[in-house]
Amino acid sequence: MKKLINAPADVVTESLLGVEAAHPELRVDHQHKVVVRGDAPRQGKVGLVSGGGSGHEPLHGGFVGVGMLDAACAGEVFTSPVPDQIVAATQAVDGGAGVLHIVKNYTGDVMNFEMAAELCEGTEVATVVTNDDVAVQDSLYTVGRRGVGVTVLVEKIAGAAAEEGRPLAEVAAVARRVNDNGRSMGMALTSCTVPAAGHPTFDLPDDEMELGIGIHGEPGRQRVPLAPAAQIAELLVDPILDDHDFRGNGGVLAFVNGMGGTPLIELYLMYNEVSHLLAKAGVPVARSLVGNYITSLDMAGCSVTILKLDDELLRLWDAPVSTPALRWGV
Amino acid sequence: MKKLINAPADVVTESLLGVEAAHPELRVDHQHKVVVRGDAPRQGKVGLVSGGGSGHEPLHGGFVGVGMLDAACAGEVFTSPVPDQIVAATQAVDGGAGVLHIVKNYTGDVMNFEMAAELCEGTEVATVVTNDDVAVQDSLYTVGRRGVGVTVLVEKIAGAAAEEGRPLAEVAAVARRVNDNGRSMGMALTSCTVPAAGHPTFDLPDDEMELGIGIHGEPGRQRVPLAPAAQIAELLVDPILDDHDFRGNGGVLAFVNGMGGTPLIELYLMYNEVSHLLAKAGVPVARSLVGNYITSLDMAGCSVTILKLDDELLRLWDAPVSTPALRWGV
Amino acid sequence: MIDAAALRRWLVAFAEEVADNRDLLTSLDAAIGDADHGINMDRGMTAVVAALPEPSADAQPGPLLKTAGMTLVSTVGGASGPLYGTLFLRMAQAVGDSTELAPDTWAKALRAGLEGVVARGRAEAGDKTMYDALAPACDALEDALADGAGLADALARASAAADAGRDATVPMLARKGRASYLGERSVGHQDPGATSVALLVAAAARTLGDGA
Amino acid sequence: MIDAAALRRWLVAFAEEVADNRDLLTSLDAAIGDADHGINMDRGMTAVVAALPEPSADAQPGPLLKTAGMTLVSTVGGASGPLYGTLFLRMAQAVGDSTELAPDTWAKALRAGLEGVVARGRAEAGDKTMYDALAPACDALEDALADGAGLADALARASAAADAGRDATVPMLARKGRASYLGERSVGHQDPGATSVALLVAAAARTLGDGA
Ligand SMILES: Nc1ncnc2c1ncn2[C@@H]1O[C@H](COP(=O)(O)OP(=O)(O)O)[C@@H](O)[C@H]1O
Ligand SMILES: Nc1ncnc2c1ncn2[C@@H]1O[C@H](COP(=O)(O)OP(=O)(O)O)[C@@H](O)[C@H]1O
Ligand SMILES: [Mg+2]
Ligand SMILES: [Mg+2]
Ligand SMILES: [Mg+2]
Ligand SMILES: [Mg+2]
Repeated sequence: MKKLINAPADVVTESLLGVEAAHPELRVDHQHKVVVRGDAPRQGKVGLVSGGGSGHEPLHGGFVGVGMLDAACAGEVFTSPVPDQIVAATQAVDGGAGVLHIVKNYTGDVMNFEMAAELCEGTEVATVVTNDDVAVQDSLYTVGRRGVGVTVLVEKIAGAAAEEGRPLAEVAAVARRVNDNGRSMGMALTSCTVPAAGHPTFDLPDDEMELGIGIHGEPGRQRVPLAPAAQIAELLVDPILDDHDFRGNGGVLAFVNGMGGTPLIELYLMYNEVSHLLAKAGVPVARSLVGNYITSLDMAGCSVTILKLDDELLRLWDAPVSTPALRWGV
Repeated sequence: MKKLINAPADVVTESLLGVEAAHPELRVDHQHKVVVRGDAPRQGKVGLVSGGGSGHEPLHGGFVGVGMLDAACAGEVFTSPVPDQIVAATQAVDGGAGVLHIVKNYTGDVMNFEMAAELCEGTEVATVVTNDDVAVQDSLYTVGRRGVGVTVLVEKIAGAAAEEGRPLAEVAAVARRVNDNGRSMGMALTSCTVPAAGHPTFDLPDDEMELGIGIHGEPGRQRVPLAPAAQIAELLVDPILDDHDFRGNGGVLAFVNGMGGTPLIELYLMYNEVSHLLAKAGVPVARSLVGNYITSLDMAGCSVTILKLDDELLRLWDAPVSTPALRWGV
Repeated sequence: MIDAAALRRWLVAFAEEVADNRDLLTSLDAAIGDADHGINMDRGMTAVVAALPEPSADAQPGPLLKTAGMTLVSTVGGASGPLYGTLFLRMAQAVGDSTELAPDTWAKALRAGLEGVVARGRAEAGDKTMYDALAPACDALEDALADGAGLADALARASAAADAGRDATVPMLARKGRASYLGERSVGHQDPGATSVALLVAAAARTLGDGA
Repeated sequence: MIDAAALRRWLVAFAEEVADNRDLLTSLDAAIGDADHGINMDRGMTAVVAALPEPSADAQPGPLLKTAGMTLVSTVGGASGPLYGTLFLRMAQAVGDSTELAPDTWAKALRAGLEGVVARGRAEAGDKTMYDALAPACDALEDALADGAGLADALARASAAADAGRDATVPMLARKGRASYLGERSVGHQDPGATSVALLVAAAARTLGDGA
């Protein structure tokens, strides 16, 4: 394993020390591994709390700031945070208007946030669970789809709604609308290496790739032969377009996300392919996002997220945001 | 080779198509592989042109926009642009106040920009060559140090000076002051793979790392045993502090840069180590930057750049900037 | 009768089993999950052992199980944290403030733990989860005690049932937890949580049997 | 005498040599540079061949060499683009509008090319660059012609000198170009630019020799 780390067990703690040192506008509660907006709690504003396993940076800590999250809980690598952390985060950002928990749909995340919400007496908590991954077949008998790329967009857009001073129910409704109108699909060229494990999670021959992966180094739905970018784009975009009707006047937000080990030159090349496919499908692109935003440690690969916009979602997306990883308008 | 690409020969062209599609506020001259600010040329403003081999993204194309570059020329991967490209970029941004060429000190880059400047009749061209890499011993008989991390800071700070409407000589002087007060040092955990080559540039055993690398997959000055982050930070920071006196009232800008394949969680962990070392050396940090800004394709590793600030440099650093990769205050 | 000291031995033995099988549990999770089950359980059980009060005459089973459950909830995270945590918290509730547990009290407590796991995770038989090892263990334990078996014998049968349940997860198609995302690809792999449950029951058989 | 058709054959032969040795040149550059010299030169010479006018009776050496130089400058980039480009542009200047070149005109043109390389890159003998193959080739060519050797023989000696110069770069410590960043680590590797220059001179020996 080759990583810029000290002891594998200290990776999350030490990385949070770096976040604190680099971002004086944020507070870090090291005991609970929670990153908090420096000015939290904001009286009368709905607080936004998210969190999950570490290893997805900048998600979630990099999205704490004006116009986005109020706090983010960092679990161990790929392991959801524990209820104590979530309770601490919730209390730190409760400005009297309630707190929204944004939770990716993984059994562990859902259960830990659930237990935390039960423990947050005196704070009104609403929960939105993201589940945008079309790689997973949804069914009554399973836990359903994973929450992946759309989570970034939910955090941004719900964050803007909260910043406008809207009440908890409305902020939660906006968040759900984003989740309902967003779909994602990802692929991996290589496995990632969990620091505590010390070796790649899976072996992937040089001429194969994993299709339909999540963000925890899980193998995907299918192992298929390595393909050129144009074909990979089709394998990602087609199931997304099949799953939801994205046509409409508002256009879409097209998001090409890197898994952590894939450089920007490739992500822009992928974005070119994705934009062609959307054009061919008659889906106009109103906004775009290209970069490493929800990652899987050092995995090479990418995911595509498409979000159907309406006037309100577009306005909230464009609203000012100032976080370490997403910043504009302010 | 596992990359999100089509034909290796088309990587740069297709990635620029993606940049164009994702950033309607920029123009792309595909014939010359030049990314230009949408509103260029700005009458009366000094134009800033940079460029170099591709594979360092977001450098340089990702830094085109308000408050930073007016145009960036993309060469083939790791190969400096040719004079035609540089001439086209220079002409596209010449608003009558002259154009500053920001050139990293590599023989190829310097010679191609030199030939281009000779060809730019009718445009006043000034050139600033960055050479901040302390890994390279400077001497009268050699080509001197490489330009690496400080280039990002020169582009930002000189860009802000140009945006203020200052004349070419002043903008060039500011750029030189940044270069003179900045020092960098980098290391690699893995080699990168040039698309046209198809295999890693060098082999690096699992228990070794390269120290004193540049940004083109060149081997470093030394191959040393793999070390924990704390020790790597010392190996990078010590030679920087030995090379320049960074103490002073203005503090420094501390920049931990990823080489492309190293995720943010590790870069923040490195930043923590770097900030400790600076504190120990009595060097106060006024600003920081952590992320993948000047990369070497998919190489895992990082570099550290320290820039000594004064009131003016600090003000120009804080000034609004709006580019794909660096954005604040606007 | 099972007292607090015996329960403590059980948890310590389980912690040792988990530590010894850390890599196995993690690599099982690598195949169909996210390669952290061994790491998670080891972190949690190490914390549990550290949190357990030194053996003392007045120690009680309930508080001891509650400490274990709370510690797991607070240190493990992921799916196994709330699930194992709930298992022990519900056992603690079930034993109340008894100072010694008769075999059938212990069996009832384990059943309550299982019900807690179901309440939290909504797993059903055949979903390829820890349920598939824990439910057969509860059943076998109760059946054995009902048959008049001694505790040692009953626990041995429970452990054998947990092992069989664990093995039976191999051909299952996962419908809960991370493995469910793999669909058909989850078939042919042993569930990590069922594997750690088998260790838990085996540890009980080794440490609680002589309390009969 | 060397006419435009012969020069064209030379450039085509060089392009072939470069294509055949693309991987060698790139891997030499991987050791002490950035692994692109073969790729760069192949891209450039492919463009040069595409840009050369079809052989015709009225083709002139000067414009042909100028096209080659301009094309290299416009397509190669890196260090070798301006350097090889300048080499051919200076050769073009040196031959002016002659329609056929006597051996010593050609030798003078090559010398002018070498001076252009030096003017652009400021390399000196022993810096471990293409200079270290090109300068000995120029010297050997001039000496041979001064000795009264025929063109074929003189070019063969120039080619041998270029090869020897190329080999002599192995023990050198680089002081120019990317290899200089390696300091001591550059010792023990053959310079890629000197290697491509040896191919250039060898191609000349194969294609221009019969023009004597
Ligand atoms: N809904 C559920 N009910 C019961 N057990 C579950 C459920 N979901 C997951 N599990 C168990 O949890 C195990 C995985 O635990 P672990 O790897 O520690 O957590 P995570 O999946 O969050 O990484 C699975 O092997 C499975 O036995
Ligand atoms: N200043 C110089 N003068 C002469 N030749 C040089 C100089 N710098 C570099 N070279 C030659 O250029 C070669 C490298 O070319 P190439 O790899 O194509 O360019 P780059 O170094 O820009 O990647 C070196 O092997 C060396 O022979
Ligand atoms: Mg996990
Ligand atoms: Mg190069
Ligand atoms: Mg797991
Ligand atoms: Mg090179």
